[in-house]
Amino acid sequence: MTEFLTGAVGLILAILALGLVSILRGPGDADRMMAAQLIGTAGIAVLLLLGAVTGVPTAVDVALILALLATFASIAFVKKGLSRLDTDGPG
Amino acid sequence: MSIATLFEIVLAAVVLGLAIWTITVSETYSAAVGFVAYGLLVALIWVRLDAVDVAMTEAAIGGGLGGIVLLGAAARLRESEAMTAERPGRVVRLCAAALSASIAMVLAVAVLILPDPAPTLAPTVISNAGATGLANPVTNVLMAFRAMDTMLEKVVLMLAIVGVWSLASDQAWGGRPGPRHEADPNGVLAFLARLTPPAGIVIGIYLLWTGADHPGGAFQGGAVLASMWLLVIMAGLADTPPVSSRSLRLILVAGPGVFLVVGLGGLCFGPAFLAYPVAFAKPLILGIEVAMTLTIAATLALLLAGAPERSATR
Amino acid sequence: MSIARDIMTIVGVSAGVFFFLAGTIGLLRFPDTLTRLHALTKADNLGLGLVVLGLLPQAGSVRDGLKLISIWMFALLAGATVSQLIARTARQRGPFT
Amino acid sequence: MPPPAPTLTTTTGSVLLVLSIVVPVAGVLLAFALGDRYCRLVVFTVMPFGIAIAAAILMLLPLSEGHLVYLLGAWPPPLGVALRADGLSAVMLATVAIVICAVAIFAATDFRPTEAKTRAPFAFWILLLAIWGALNTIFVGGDLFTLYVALELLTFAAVPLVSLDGRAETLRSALRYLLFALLGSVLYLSGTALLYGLHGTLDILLLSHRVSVEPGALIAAALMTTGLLAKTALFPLHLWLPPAHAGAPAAASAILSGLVVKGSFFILLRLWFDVMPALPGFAVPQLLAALGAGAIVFESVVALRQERLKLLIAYSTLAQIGYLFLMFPLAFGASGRLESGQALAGGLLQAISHATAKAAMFMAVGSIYGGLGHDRITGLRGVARALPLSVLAFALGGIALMGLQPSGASLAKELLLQKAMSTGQWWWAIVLQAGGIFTAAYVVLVLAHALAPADEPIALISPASRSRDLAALALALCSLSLGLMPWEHYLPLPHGGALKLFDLDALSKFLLPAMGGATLAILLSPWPHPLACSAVWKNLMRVLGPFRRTCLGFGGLVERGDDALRQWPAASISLVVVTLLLAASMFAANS
Amino acid sequence: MSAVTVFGLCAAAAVGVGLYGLITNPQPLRKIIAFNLLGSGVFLLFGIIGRRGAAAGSGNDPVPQALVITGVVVAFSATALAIALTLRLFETAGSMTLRSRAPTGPNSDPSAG
Repeated sequence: MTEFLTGAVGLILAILALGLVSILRGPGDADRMMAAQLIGTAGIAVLLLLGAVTGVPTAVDVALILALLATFASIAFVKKGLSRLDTDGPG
Repeated sequence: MSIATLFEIVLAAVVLGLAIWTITVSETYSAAVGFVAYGLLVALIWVRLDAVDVAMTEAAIGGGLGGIVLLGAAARLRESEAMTAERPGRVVRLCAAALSASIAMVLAVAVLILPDPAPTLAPTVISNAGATGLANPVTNVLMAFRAMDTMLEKVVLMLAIVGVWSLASDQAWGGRPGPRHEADPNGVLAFLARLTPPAGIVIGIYLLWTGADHPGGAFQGGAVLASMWLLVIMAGLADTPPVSSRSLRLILVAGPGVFLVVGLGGLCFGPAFLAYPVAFAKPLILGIEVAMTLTIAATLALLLAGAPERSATR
Repeated sequence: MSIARDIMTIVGVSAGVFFFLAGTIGLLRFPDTLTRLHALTKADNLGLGLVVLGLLPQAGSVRDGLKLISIWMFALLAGATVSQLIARTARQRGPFT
Repeated sequence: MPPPAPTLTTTTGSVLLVLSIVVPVAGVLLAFALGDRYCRLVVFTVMPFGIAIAAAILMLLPLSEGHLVYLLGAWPPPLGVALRADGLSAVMLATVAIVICAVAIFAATDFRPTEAKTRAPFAFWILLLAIWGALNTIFVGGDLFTLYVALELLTFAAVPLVSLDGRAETLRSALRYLLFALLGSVLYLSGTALLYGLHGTLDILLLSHRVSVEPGALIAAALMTTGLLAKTALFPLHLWLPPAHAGAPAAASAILSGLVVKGSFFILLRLWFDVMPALPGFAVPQLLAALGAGAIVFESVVALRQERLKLLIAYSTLAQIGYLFLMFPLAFGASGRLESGQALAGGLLQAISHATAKAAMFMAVGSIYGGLGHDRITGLRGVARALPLSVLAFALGGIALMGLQPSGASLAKELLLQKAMSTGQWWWAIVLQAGGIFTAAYVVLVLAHALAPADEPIALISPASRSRDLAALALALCSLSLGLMPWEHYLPLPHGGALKLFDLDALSKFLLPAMGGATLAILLSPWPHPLACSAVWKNLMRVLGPFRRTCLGFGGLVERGDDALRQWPAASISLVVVTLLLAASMFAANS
Repeated sequence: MSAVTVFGLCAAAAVGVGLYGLITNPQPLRKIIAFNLLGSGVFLLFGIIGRRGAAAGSGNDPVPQALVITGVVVAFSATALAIALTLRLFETAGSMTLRSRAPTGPNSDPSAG
């Protein structure tokens, strides 16, 4: 069971990496903004599985924080992106 | 090679790849996004290293809030990128690369040749846990054994606030930090900003509470609360408080203040400064942590909001 | 009993991994931002849900199980709203940025 | 088999160490909570307590065999954190208390909170207290990580002081300062990580019993030393200091130049003399002192070429930081260890003299700047008549640094010279003398301009303030009389070797560098000399002219080299190179 | 290869990468990002060391963990302060370079008097 779960963790991680490559390459900001989304789902999946593998139940709490902060980061991404549209100059 | 090791190598490679991308990418905004991703993923390494307390801190403060403050600055400074100074020449870059690589090598060697069995304080920490009544060893170290560092670090946070505020223009002094956020009150953002904070506040308090016996604590809880507050501010549902507000000032000094008072109590009535009487250790520490969580939440949020920019009345 | 639970885990997690993979392939293959966003949020949230479903039998207590489910619910909610925000940004910029 | 760990208990009266940290920190919190209006009041309330605590520690220390220990939370190291004070800490605590108080009196009018202007006073007074608390923590901290936190506290308090007036130029220097200091602290932190990995403790006393010559410890030492050097602004890691110190308000410059750089220097002393005295071998002290010698030569020449007085003093601070590092090879004893003896005492005395004298000089220059509205050397004529007390304070501070007995600097120089002779390292004796001559050069240069009579009486922008001048003067006098203090209770001085005061020999020791300095000032300063119209000068120039032109050319070259070294990539690359050099020379010495 | 080895190398490499960025990137913001990478590498170093010291039912020595938590908070404050300085510098100066071109103002070769 542990091997299976570890394998799944590794796989999701690899998928996550692949997704990050595609997202970060761009072309626009909107694409990059998805990075936090991706981590908010795949990263949490990795954490949850990792918690099950290593028997660290509190990894779930980290996932909780990750979910919250990833959401927050996404909103910050969007907000900053929008604010740059609204105002021409800096600040 | 076991499958676990394979997983670790993949994780390390992803994190390192992100680090290199963050450094080398040409756009600062992209670098900031990359750093947020890096910070959130480093938390996975910390879980793997069985340091869940740090994983939470790194995800919340290091990657999360730290990344976001970088991102905000990158967005504001984007126009300036075109006129920035030239990159150093190829020789300098090569030289820097070689030297950085040698430092990395030296560090790697130093880590790999550390003695076996490794010295550790874990048994000492755990055998002394009875003195505080808390089961989370990290909280014990932070709040009891090395309480001085924690208290001073709270003062560092406060000084950072003083430093950031001191950058205000004289006219804006005493006013509200950051730009005023306007958002459609019926929009998606406002919806999210009404929906998320209740959950976030519960999680923040949960983290503080569970920190006594399980990973978590004032820092992690405070960071979550801070992000929720900022979310409400960004959605335009609330405004940042003016920095001259007395109650705000009191919240900002509450954490180190209570810490100091309890410490002095230990000096007057107990064996030493920052010593807790065994019978009251747990409530005292929790009391300090509650005050600290409030302070940390307010401090982190205000550090992100920046220097006062608008007069208090507007 | 434990075998049944393990099978459920294996099925759930495998399906989850499959959807993550699908989402990422979508990310790599789809031409523009909006379709990529669509691939990412839908497939990945489903993948996360399946992983959570698969892990539920392994959870030690009801409380842990509830925590898992609430994380997924939260991710769903956040994903739904945030992706809409991102899509709006992308549209404001015009299709080519 | 490691030697048994020393027993650790709290000594009586050591609660003073706690108070020395808690009182300023409580002041910071109080000032912040009470708000803009009351900050200054809080500082002046805290001040007497702070002085009393420092004085009490000074008095208590000899009674408790020279060591005070306090276990925080009653947890003994390695689990807990201990505060420790020895003679070094006690004298530094006292120095800081005195300088802070003088600066506070000096700044009382500049930073008076008024209706229109509350931002700068608010920040200044809080940061002043924070610097006090941070420095006290550095002096009594017994744990390398606590020292790290204190060091960060110091940096966070110092950086906003630089950019208090909000001009773009000062913001830029503050940012540079912050970034470079952060680089330094990360290096320091990585070293502590390695030390913890090796020995499972960061307590200084425990580490001193456990550290042995091993690769990990050598690497940690190299990393930590470089980090601290970056924060101390030792040549060539000095890019941040001149603009930061010259751009800050006068009171802030006095603190930054006099005290803040001494914080990281003190940790360096702890590291080398307490934690790992056996590690450096022969080469590292020589390397450190060579960098110091580089600082003396380079930065003194650059200092003499500055037109602005504040920059001149900032550059001379760099030279004097270099001077502090000359003690390392002199402390290297026959046993192959760094010995806490006469050389250490000399170095620390020099640091104290510099702290007091430099603060006084920056304050005096601040008064001159406030009076004239500028601080160009060429526009100083007649200022001695207009602002006699300010110029007097500057002169006394300068003379104290030049080493007129009984100043602390003269005692320090004497101690270091004796040690250089007794260990046969004559080359450092030469550098020591050169350092004295260069110091004399810039003091003489400034005084020559300031004392020159003006063609017409100069109009002051703002009247001279008696309290400000008196604060500077008191500090300068303090530096001048340091040689009379009973150091033998606190510093490892040879007994019976007290200096003879006021003999002919001492006078010549003062006059010779002064003459040399005057010559250097004429040769290296490119600015029109105040005597330029007189006949004597013309005759002199007829003889010296070609020679002076060569010297000026050389000075220009040095300045250009220094400018190149102060660019960010060059400075950060030098940082890495210094790290690797230190590590390599330690490996070579211990293999 | 154990977790300690893999992540130890990763930590050292992160330090190297961060250092390189800090040296070569001209923009202050990029320097700040690089500093954060460098810092996180050093924190990981602590994590490795704590992991090696796992004992008494604790998977990672709690003392280095506590040190890292303190360090993370300090690094965050530093980041926030540095960014506030950068933004303010941009507002006042309108330029983002850290190069100090002669802080003296006119410092060209004055004619010898």
